[in-house]
Amino acid sequence: MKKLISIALVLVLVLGALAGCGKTEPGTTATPSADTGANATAPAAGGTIKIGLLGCYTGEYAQYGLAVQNGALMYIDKVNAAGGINGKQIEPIIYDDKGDPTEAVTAFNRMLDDGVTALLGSVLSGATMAVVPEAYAANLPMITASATAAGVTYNEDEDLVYTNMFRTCFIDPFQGEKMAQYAKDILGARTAAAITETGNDYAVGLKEAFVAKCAELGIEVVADEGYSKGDKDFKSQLTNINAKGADVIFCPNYYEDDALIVTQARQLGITATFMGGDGWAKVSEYAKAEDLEGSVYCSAYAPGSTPEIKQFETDYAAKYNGEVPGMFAALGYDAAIVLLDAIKAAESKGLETGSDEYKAAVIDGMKNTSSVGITSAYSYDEFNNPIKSAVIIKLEGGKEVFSQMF
Amino acid sequence: MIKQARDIPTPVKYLINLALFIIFLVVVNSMIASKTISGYYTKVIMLIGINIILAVSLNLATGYLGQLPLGHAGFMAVGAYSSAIFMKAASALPMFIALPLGLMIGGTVAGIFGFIIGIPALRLRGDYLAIITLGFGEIIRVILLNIDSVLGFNLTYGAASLKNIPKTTTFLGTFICVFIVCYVIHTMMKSRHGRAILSIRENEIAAESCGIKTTYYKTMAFVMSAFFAGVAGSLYAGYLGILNPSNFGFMKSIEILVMVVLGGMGSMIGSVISATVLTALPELLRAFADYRMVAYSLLLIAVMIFKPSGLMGTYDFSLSRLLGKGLSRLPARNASPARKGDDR
Amino acid sequence: MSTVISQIFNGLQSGSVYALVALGYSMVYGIIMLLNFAHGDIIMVGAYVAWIMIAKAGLPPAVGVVAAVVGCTLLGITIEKVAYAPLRKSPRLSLLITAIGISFFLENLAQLVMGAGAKSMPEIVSGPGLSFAGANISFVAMVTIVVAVISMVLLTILVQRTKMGKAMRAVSEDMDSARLMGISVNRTISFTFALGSALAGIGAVLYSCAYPQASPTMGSMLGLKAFVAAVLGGIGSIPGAMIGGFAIGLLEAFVSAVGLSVWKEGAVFAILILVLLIKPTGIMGRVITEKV
Amino acid sequence: MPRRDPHETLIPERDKDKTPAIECIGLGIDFGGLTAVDDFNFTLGRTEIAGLIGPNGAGKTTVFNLLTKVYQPTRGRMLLEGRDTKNMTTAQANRAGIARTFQNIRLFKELTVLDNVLIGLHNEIHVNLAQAILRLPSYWRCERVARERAMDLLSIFDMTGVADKKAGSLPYGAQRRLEIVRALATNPTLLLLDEPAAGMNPSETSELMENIRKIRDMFQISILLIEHDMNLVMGICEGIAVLNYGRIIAKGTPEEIKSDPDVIEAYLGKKGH
Repeated sequence: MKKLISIALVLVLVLGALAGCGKTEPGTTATPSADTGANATAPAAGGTIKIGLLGCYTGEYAQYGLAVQNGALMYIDKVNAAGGINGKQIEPIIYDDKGDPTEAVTAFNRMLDDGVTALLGSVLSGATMAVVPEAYAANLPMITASATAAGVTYNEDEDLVYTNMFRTCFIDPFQGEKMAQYAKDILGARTAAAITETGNDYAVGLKEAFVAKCAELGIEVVADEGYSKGDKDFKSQLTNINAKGADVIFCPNYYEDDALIVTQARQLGITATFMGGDGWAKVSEYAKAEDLEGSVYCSAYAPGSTPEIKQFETDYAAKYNGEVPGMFAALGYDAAIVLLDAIKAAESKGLETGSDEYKAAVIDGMKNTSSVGITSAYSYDEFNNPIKSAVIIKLEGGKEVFSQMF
Repeated sequence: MIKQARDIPTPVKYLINLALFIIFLVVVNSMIASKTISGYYTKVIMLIGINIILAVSLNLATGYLGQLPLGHAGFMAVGAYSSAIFMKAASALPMFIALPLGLMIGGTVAGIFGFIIGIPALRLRGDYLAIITLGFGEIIRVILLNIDSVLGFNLTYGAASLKNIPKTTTFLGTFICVFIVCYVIHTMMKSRHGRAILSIRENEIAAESCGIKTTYYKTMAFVMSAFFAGVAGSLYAGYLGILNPSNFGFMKSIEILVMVVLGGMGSMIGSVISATVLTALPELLRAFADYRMVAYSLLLIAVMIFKPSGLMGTYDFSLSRLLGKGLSRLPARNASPARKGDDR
Repeated sequence: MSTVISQIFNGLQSGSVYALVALGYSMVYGIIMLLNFAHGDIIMVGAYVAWIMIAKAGLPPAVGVVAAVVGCTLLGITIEKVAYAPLRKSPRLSLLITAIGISFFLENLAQLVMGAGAKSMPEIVSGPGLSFAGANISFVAMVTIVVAVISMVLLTILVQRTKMGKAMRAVSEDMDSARLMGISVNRTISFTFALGSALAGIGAVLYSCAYPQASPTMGSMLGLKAFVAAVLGGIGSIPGAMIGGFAIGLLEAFVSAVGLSVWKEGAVFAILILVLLIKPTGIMGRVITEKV
Repeated sequence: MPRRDPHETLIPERDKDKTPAIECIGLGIDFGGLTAVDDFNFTLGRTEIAGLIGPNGAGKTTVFNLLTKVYQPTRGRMLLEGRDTKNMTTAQANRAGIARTFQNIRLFKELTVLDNVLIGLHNEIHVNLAQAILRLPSYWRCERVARERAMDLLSIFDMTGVADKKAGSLPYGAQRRLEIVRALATNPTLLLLDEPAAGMNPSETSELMENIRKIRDMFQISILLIEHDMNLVMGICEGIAVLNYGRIIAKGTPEEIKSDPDVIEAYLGKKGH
């Protein structure tokens, strides 16, 4: 009897597996999740250009992944609605990697099987860095909207630039250095402290660049505190910082933690100015206005600062149930612009879609891009990192307000 | 007489198993080489192999020894990092030396950690052992994250990930390891050493009173389990090319445990099947990714309530027995009783 | 000096939450020898309940607080009835894995239903902070410590003085004998879960006051640390859980205070290992020997 | 209390010239202030069958646990064939020649009957890990010999037919017999049986009595048994020690014990109350 049950259970599992298999036969691409709102676009007579969208669309970091996806799909849909590129529709092939490098690699290989021409992704640096070497080997054009680690485009061990890899976001060191410079030039800080999540490569990357730049600028870093993922109590670290008395506190983590840190710091009577990186976006929803007042962070996106951005915000809200786009959505949109512009260039050369020369042409197109995104105009340096200036956002009256370009 | 007929050393059986395995390797490998099996499927198959080693090695400690270590991912991490650091440094060595050496280093370092952790941990029983291994697993992760700041030079690169590890793991390498690990565990379990390990699971006091050095065998099984987890970690490092401590947390340990439990604690074939299914299933069910983890946990609870022994129980599968039934009249291996009727 | 006092209060505040959560672990372990891995996630559910009531439905904070405690209690009883009760005669390993499964399930369900990002919790209590020997102690910190201590005192009275408390102690001493003495074992176990989960509910509210966010994974690290606290104090012992909770809170504060905040988590687990090796039964735990 | 000469009792004439199988001198153990066994002086000769009786809670099983080193004695010494067993573990005591069965049966329930016996033969099989994994001829040879020996041992109790059954699936009496076989497989010089007849019917019990004698004669070992079935105890034991409140209150032949007033009091309670 028991044996029968177990056999039945095994059968169910296997059948489930087979059923899943049938659903994802090559040729039928994964359907975008319902909330992305990417309405299936009718394939035009001219065929399609397949673009992979890879990122953490479920799991702990899904909010970032989905924002990038929404932004990118918005532009892709716009291009498709306008007749596609060279009469060809763009077909997004969307796979989730949950932010896990292992899943990213398998999903990426699945995309290769599906015959993608280019890849927009992944979202987190770890997952992206796992995919890049394989994409480089296949010379597949790749652009990320949010993977900020320096190692994404550059292999320091072999002094090798991944020539196929581009991004629309800043790199970690850039933001850290910018904020150190800002602390010196604008805030006139003489001492600084830092508090970072030690397990988070993004936070650590920003912090290290900040600390190094501070040393260069003559700002004394009096405290360098860390915490672990999942920590909610930072008062012990903040008490230390308070005892050392820093002018500015660099806090380059994700906004949920940053909000708690600022709130607890104010409870302890710390009055220093808080500074952060682009992970701060949306922080105003998580902490009280008076606690945040005067804090600054650098970002690639200043909400409502230009007519283009205002248009983007309106369109985005119309498409996604009134949601307000953040930096990730904007950069996703920009990444799609840069990538599709390069594809346009390749198409105009009359190359066969998806061929190796075609992909090389797309990469070439991105390298020499002159695309103008909503956050900035793009051009790339020798490491394929975008040359653009940072936006400084200031917290004023509980609002995240564009302060200046820096 | 029946017994003897069954237990005659039959090198033939081993040769058949080996031949079948080699055929499997050659066929799949040539399919991969000819792109009949695409890069994607190759990756999934390699992951399945790595997960099989992880599940089978944990099964040694959980299913056979009857302990519940919750820090298996820690051993995997130690193996992965040590082998990755070696492989990066040893790029000058020819591959046929560097690769096996890297695997051995990964396994050995993990085994040493298993020994260091096992000696104190195995003094405790049941829940306490689970807790202490959980603690050790987390400490390993914290150390990997922060060791560079203590040492003052870059070893693990902490949160920034250990990158650009030579991607040496191939289908062939993975499955040769799978075969060796399964073979070693299988043959050990069918010897006095294996029986001693099982007796500890069944009743430690009785085992002790049968003259079995329980501490010795517990440590041995634990170290072996850690060693193979380290080998799996090494393969994983060479598979992915990038390592981050956060990928080896408590959750990873639980993931491996789920494979073992669903397969049936104490059943190697159960571990192999569930590692295969649980690796392939999420890939196949990409469309339902949202519900995947919820379904996972419900499955785990349901199995525990309705079939606590796992899908395969403690049933162990023997290829040659299957062969014996189907193809030839070879006597079955000793895993299950031979009935009188079979003994013609 | 003021820094030292601040750090002590920091430790006491987080320690009192750990202690409340550790009590739940300890009581459940005492009665059915189960490491209820899902306990931390009950807190997470409690926090979401409070968030839905206060932020979504716009009800007054007091309603949210009550709802969180009641919600946690009901959830605890349900989990016991659905998942643990059928396994009472099974090996402990099965029970433990089921608990892990429940924990997994609650976390993933929350992620699915509520989304991965954190929800911002509106203020539940507010008041003036206290300045003490140059150290700032926030109102929330004081409330947290006071409420936690009161809860623990009430719990101790409940367990020591009431009939149900006696039944709990009897069942944890010897389930079969207790049954023979006419104690309803099932009811007692349910009551224990209800009590432990209610404490988790209080813990959830205090946690939400101090750290005003609800996220799907908030319970896992909290649970793990509270669990370490329970083991440190002696799992199964109520005063032990309190001592352990405060000890872990203070340990974390002092590890950070000496500038080793990076190693805080490592220190907690190192303490766990040391305790298990030196005195596996913890500070207040009883020795349970196997009868041969 | 004057120390008695441990040699004076319970050692048959025929064994006087040999080292006793076991010799306990003032053995005692406390559990957290509670004295469970005290001043346990006991000597058992070679090939002797002796009984340890006493009311429930008298400390009989504790004595077994002391003899098998499950507990380390708080005081006193214990000599096994003249060797001091100080600091020995249970496993070492077993290898030194003590095997036992358990009051609450402790078989390896999920394993086959044959495997249970093979585990008893653990230290009789001389195969190292490498030989086992590489499946060298020595492995096959040793395994074959061990299996043959296990079947021989099972045949004592006529259990060869159930060799492939799970131990846990056997009826109660058969489980008790299997425990004895497993203990014998460890090649002991002293066999401790903890209530071997518990739960057996009279015919099974008398069969067991026969078998205990048979075992002693076949293996030339000493046997010490705890038993409540007085027919069995009086029927096969050559010497009996009576334990009450952790102390030996009487020692002697079955006849002497039957008429000992202390023993009668311990079993029936003090008269005149």
